[in-house]
Amino acid sequence: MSRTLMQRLFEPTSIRDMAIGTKVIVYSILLFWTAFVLFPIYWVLITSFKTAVDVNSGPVFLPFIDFQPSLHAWKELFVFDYEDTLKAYVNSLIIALSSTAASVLIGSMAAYALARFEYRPKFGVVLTFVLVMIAAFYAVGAYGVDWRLASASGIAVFVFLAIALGRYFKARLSNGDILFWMISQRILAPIVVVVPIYMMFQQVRLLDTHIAIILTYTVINLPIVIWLMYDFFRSIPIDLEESAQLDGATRIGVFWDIVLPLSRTGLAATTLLVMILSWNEYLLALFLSTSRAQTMPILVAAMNAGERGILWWSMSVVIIVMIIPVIVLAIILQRYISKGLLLGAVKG
Amino acid sequence: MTVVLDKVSKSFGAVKVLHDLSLEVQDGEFLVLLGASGSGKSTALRMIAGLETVSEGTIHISGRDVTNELPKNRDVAMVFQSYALYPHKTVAENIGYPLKIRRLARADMEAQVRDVAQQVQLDELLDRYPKELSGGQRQRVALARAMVRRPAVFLMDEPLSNLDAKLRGHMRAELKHMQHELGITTIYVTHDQVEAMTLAHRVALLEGGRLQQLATPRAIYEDPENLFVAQFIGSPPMNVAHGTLEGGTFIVGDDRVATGGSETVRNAVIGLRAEDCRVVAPSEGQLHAKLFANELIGDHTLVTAKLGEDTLSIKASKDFEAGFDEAIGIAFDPDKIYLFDKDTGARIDRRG
Amino acid sequence: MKIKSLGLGVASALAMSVSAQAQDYSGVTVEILTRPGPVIAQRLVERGEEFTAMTGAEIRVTEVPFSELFQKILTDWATGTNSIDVGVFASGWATELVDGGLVEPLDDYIANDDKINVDDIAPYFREFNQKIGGQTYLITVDGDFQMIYYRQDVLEAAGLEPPKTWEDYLAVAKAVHGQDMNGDGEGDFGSCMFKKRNNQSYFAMGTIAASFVQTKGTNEGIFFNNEDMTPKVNNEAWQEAFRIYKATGEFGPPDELNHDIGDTRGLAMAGRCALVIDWGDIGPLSISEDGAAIKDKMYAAISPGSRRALNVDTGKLEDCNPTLCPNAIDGINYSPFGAFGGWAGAINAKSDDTVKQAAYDFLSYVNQAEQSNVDVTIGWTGYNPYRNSQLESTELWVKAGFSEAAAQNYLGAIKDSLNHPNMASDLKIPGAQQYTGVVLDRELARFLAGEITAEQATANIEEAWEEITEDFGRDSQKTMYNLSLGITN
Amino acid sequence: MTTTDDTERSGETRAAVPGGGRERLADWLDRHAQHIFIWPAVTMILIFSIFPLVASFIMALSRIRLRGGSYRVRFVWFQNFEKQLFGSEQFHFLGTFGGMSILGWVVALLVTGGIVWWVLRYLMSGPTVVGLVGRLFTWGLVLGVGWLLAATFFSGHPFGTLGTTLFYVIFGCGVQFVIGVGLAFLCSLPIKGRSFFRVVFFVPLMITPIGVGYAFRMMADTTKGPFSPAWQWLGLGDFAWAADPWAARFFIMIGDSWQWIPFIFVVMLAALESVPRDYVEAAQVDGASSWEIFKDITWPQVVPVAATVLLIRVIEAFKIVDLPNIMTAGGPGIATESMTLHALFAWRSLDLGQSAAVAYLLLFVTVVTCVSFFNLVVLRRIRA
Repeated sequence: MSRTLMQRLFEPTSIRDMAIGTKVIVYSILLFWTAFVLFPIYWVLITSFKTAVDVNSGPVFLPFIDFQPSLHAWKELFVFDYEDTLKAYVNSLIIALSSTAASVLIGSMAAYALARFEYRPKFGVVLTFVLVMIAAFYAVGAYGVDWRLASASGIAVFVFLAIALGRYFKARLSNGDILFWMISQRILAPIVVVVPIYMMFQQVRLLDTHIAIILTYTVINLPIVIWLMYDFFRSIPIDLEESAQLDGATRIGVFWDIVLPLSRTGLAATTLLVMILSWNEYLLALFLSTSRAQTMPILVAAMNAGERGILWWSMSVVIIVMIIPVIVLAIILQRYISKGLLLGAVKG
Repeated sequence: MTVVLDKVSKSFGAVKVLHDLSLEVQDGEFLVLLGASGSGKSTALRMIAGLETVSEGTIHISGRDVTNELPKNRDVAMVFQSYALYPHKTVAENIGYPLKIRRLARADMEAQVRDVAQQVQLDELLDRYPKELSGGQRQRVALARAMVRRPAVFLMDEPLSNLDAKLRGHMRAELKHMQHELGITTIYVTHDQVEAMTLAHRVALLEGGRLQQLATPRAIYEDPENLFVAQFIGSPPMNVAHGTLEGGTFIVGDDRVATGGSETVRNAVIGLRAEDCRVVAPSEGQLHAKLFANELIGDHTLVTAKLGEDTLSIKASKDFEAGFDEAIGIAFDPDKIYLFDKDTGARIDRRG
Repeated sequence: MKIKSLGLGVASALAMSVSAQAQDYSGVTVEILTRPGPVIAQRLVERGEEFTAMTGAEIRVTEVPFSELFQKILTDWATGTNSIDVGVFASGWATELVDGGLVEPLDDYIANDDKINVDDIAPYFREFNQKIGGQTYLITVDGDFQMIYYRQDVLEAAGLEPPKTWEDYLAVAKAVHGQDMNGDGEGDFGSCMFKKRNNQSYFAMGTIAASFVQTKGTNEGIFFNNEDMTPKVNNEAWQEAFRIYKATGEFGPPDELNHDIGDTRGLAMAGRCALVIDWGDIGPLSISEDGAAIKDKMYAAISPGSRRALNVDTGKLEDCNPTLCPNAIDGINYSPFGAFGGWAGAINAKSDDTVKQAAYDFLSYVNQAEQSNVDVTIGWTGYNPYRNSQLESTELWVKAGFSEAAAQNYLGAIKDSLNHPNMASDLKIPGAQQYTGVVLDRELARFLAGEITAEQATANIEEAWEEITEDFGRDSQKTMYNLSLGITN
Repeated sequence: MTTTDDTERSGETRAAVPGGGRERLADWLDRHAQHIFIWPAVTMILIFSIFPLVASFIMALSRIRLRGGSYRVRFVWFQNFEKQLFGSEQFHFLGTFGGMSILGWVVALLVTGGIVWWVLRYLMSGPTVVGLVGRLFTWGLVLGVGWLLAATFFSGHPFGTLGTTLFYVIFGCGVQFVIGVGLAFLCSLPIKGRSFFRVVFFVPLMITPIGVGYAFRMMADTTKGPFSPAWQWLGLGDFAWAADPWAARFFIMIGDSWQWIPFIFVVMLAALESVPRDYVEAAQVDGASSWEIFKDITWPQVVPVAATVLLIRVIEAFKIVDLPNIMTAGGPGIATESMTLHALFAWRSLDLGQSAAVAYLLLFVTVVTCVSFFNLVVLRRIRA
């Protein structure tokens, strides 16, 4: 019985050919999942219209029927507190959009470079660089050497060693190694690097600025962009690019006029994904922003006001308001993504 | 506009794919680089275009050293085998792209695109996208895009090989006519000897990364420099028979053929074009062979005969008839033979 | 929101009256960092607007999640980023900042300030909250210690007395648990106590432990032995406190382990709790719009005491006698816990002088009786009474909405606690967050989850505390601990 | 030809050599395009990823205190790691050890046996040095974790943040993968309302994880959440999921799945739909059953995508922090605390050395797991 059911389920033909029982099963699974997906959203939505009493004295489900919706949370956020809300919203928009643009651009460039140029860095030189960097850190940490001095002399030592020893190194790395290295950066949990990044920005007096968060988000999303775009670029016929070069375009012109337009499906999907990630990021923003650059996720977290309990109603408002830009972007990018969302991207 | 290659070499790592290639292409000349795949002809073309770096040697275009020049500054245009049309641009945008890059005024650009499109009969299709065109139309777009900026040199990389046979013949004629009309120096890569013979002012035949011969189609056919050239050109390929040369007499089996020279070469090869031989009675021929097969082609019969280990093809009259394994004689004019050194491949009898 | 507009109205009215002889700070901006939400922060914003109207100084209040607040301030000041001029945070955190020389001493400012009237501030807050090692570093905006709240109506109906000891507490909770207390037909809870990890459960824990541990007065302290800085935690007193804390869960909401202070207050305000341990906030909250269910029904008392107390030498609990419990009343040792110590403002020592003066003037403005006496009566501000003048008469409170009886009870409980000579002080030494917020909190959570026994928990705490003390340096920690308890020698 | 004059004339204009610095700059850029394209990314990764990584390592070897105006760094070598692995934090990171139960021994021996078999099988199959070194890490990790679970979980003792994190990763990703692929399959069937389902199923991905955490905390509240009447009705009114380690972990998994299944769903749906119909039709003509078609035709074609999407998901799952932080703050006890949360708590108490040490341990586990997965599963699938 179950085997025949399986067979029917996997029948890749029209629904009309499916047995009525199969149809019922398929639709009930899909509808159950729809309910599972939508109910929390519905709950957040109605909570944004509830008062404290409605929330705290047991659950109520239907506006106008078992509770009287109130706009107080919306008013509070958009009328009384609109400055703070607006500030965080604008911050989030600036940060998410700029970092998305930057990482898609820089990441695409790197992915293109890896797909089209050949790199053969010497393993020994790379190793030297890492060792010199560790030594410089040790000097700063253990002996209190000024970091500017340490990094300047570090670079000098590295350049000297690279020139002096370079020709003795034989082993070379390839594009594949570089690609793997870049993509593997995504494995890094932000918690590993966030404290040094914090200290770095603090040293250059950039804490709590947009630029600090934008730079950081750009970097954490670079691996994703490189990962997703690399295959897209490889699939573009190289003739097109050579032809454009002969037509007189520079490499950058080729990239801009030919390569990017031809990968817009991938670009659109990547952009959407990266945008979602940076728009929603919390941990890094928590470390790197204090007041001026505070973003929306921090504002959501701040709705947990401790002594007075979580302001569920205000928090719900913020959650809802936070979805809007993502949806707008998704709609804008929709026509490029169509049904190929994220595919090709991860094709391997 | 001349193109001069001076001892150009190319290595990929330890592998040398082009050895000291020297060429001089005259202004307005149509030069075909002919060779089998892997012969280095495409590499040579891409080096002229600047798509590959030059390992050794220099390249001059119009007297200017462009060895290390960027492709875009070489003033060359290229037509690719795949046509390399930009799928996201219309025909007009494709053709106009080189002009757009040069920041031409929009009005000028449009006018020139229309002119060129007219020349290649594309003026009805300017608003279409490449995917909406037939193969031949795409080919014209690629040509038009190369023509629109009147480059010093046209480079063509097997531009006809993606077309079906009938269209290919038609396009070949058009191409030849157009090149004549425009008078632009053209370097054309192909593996098809018919294309090479029909299109070229001169053919450069490459093999194994080495230039085998550079000459007019007629010369290359009638006066091949070595065994490879002789066998590469012509359909069917030149017949060869292995033997020895003793004081100007070529000995193969029991046959002795006087060659008019006086060389002695232990491993020698005699070459004969199929159309230069005649099938005669065994007693009348200079060479004696066994008939292997005969095929009626239409205007003639192609006779295949066995001479020892070697196989010879001979064009006979369409009325020729004979049985299998019958002994036949092969007669030829002694002036029409070619002699090669089997070990070096060099021509022996070419003394002029 | 209604309460906010009310607040603004009050604020602007007051602004008119005090704007007479203010200094001109045009162009000066004071950056304040504090916790988020209406609590604490919102009132600072409103008072800031008034202050701007008066002096021209711009007051910018930034809010970060509570759990990140201290790190933000410490790193900002310690690393020299100095984007913050004033931190408004728990007074207990200040020691570490003062230790690093990061906080501006305020005695000189106070000496030149004729309006702050520090003598009006209750002694505990004046001496222990605002001062570190005898120097004033902080300006209190909120007085914090924990009390017990009980549903007068529920207890009366059941014929029960408000609990005096923790045994009573459990008995009362048991007796009324499951009754419907807010008339919605559902059973409600005998006791509500926040127990969520990484929130503030260790404060409630301190309140329970204090009455078992500390008997000899505020100077004794409940966390460490002030002779040699050994932890005073691996003993029967703390273990008993652990068990009581867990036992209250039987009469609480089922998922109490996941309730933070906010959840507990939400339940209390919805009228679902008979007994609650909390700061002074519940009183004013009960007269707010959301507190309708408990208005004039939630009474307060000094937090429960104990008939047994710790013998420090043996580590055992012994019955109280006059030697062991010199401060006991009727044989019961009370020790109200100054949990958290209250919100207070500290000024960055590295800020510009003008900014510092403006910052001080602003903190003083918020602290002054004229402002604070209004603020402490409004529940949502999170400000609790800390001035004598706020406790002397019920007039303010009745005006704010209390019934006379409720006001008297509320103020009585506060006075009982505040004037108690055995009030227990919160831990105020460098690393306090690590000692309590991390180690104590974590072991408590594991104990509540049933992973370990009370004995294991206290032993783990002792070990981890010793490690932290070694880390920070035993001698300096001992000095700081003694200073925080007002012992100077 | 009339046009010849035109082209001739404009040809001259075009042939004119454009001079000036601008053109030289463009040429310079073009010649160095190889470097210009890649160096922004390399530089940024070096500064914001590699540099902090090294700094973090130094921190993990130190005690750091913030004092007025500066950091005070004291090197303690591996003390921080020692504390986590053998010292007073052992229960927190690894778990509480006690006597091994019989079940524990069985599991331990099974794991050991499995590894031995794996090692032998690999050694028989012609090993390479790189392959061997890489696998040594994998074997070490599997063996270590296996024994750890045998000594804690299977012996009835609570495990630490390492075990919790691995639970989130292995169990969470597994469930999400199965459901995600299943839903994608259902939506790839030609049924009515497909586009509706695919839009709806995508929505959770757009919601900020922090918001998801709070929303699910609301959902799961047994006194005021939407399901509290159901709880009461089922007689579970006194059941507290937040007090039970496994229930708490389970609830966090539900929230995490709600958010991340859409990701797997979307990618797999695209993959399933891109399988050419010809193959399926050809197989149908050959008389294959539907199940065989899915098993032999469709699935093998989407396996590379499936392996990659699972890898991406695993990488992200190791970083889980928002949900446990918000829903339970790591409680009850330390039952739901992930390693990132562990490190975050240490940072909150300004114990930077410990924080970095935990972060590094997380990095180690993540890298070994992901690289093993990539080399042993993804690459193999892609090559196959």
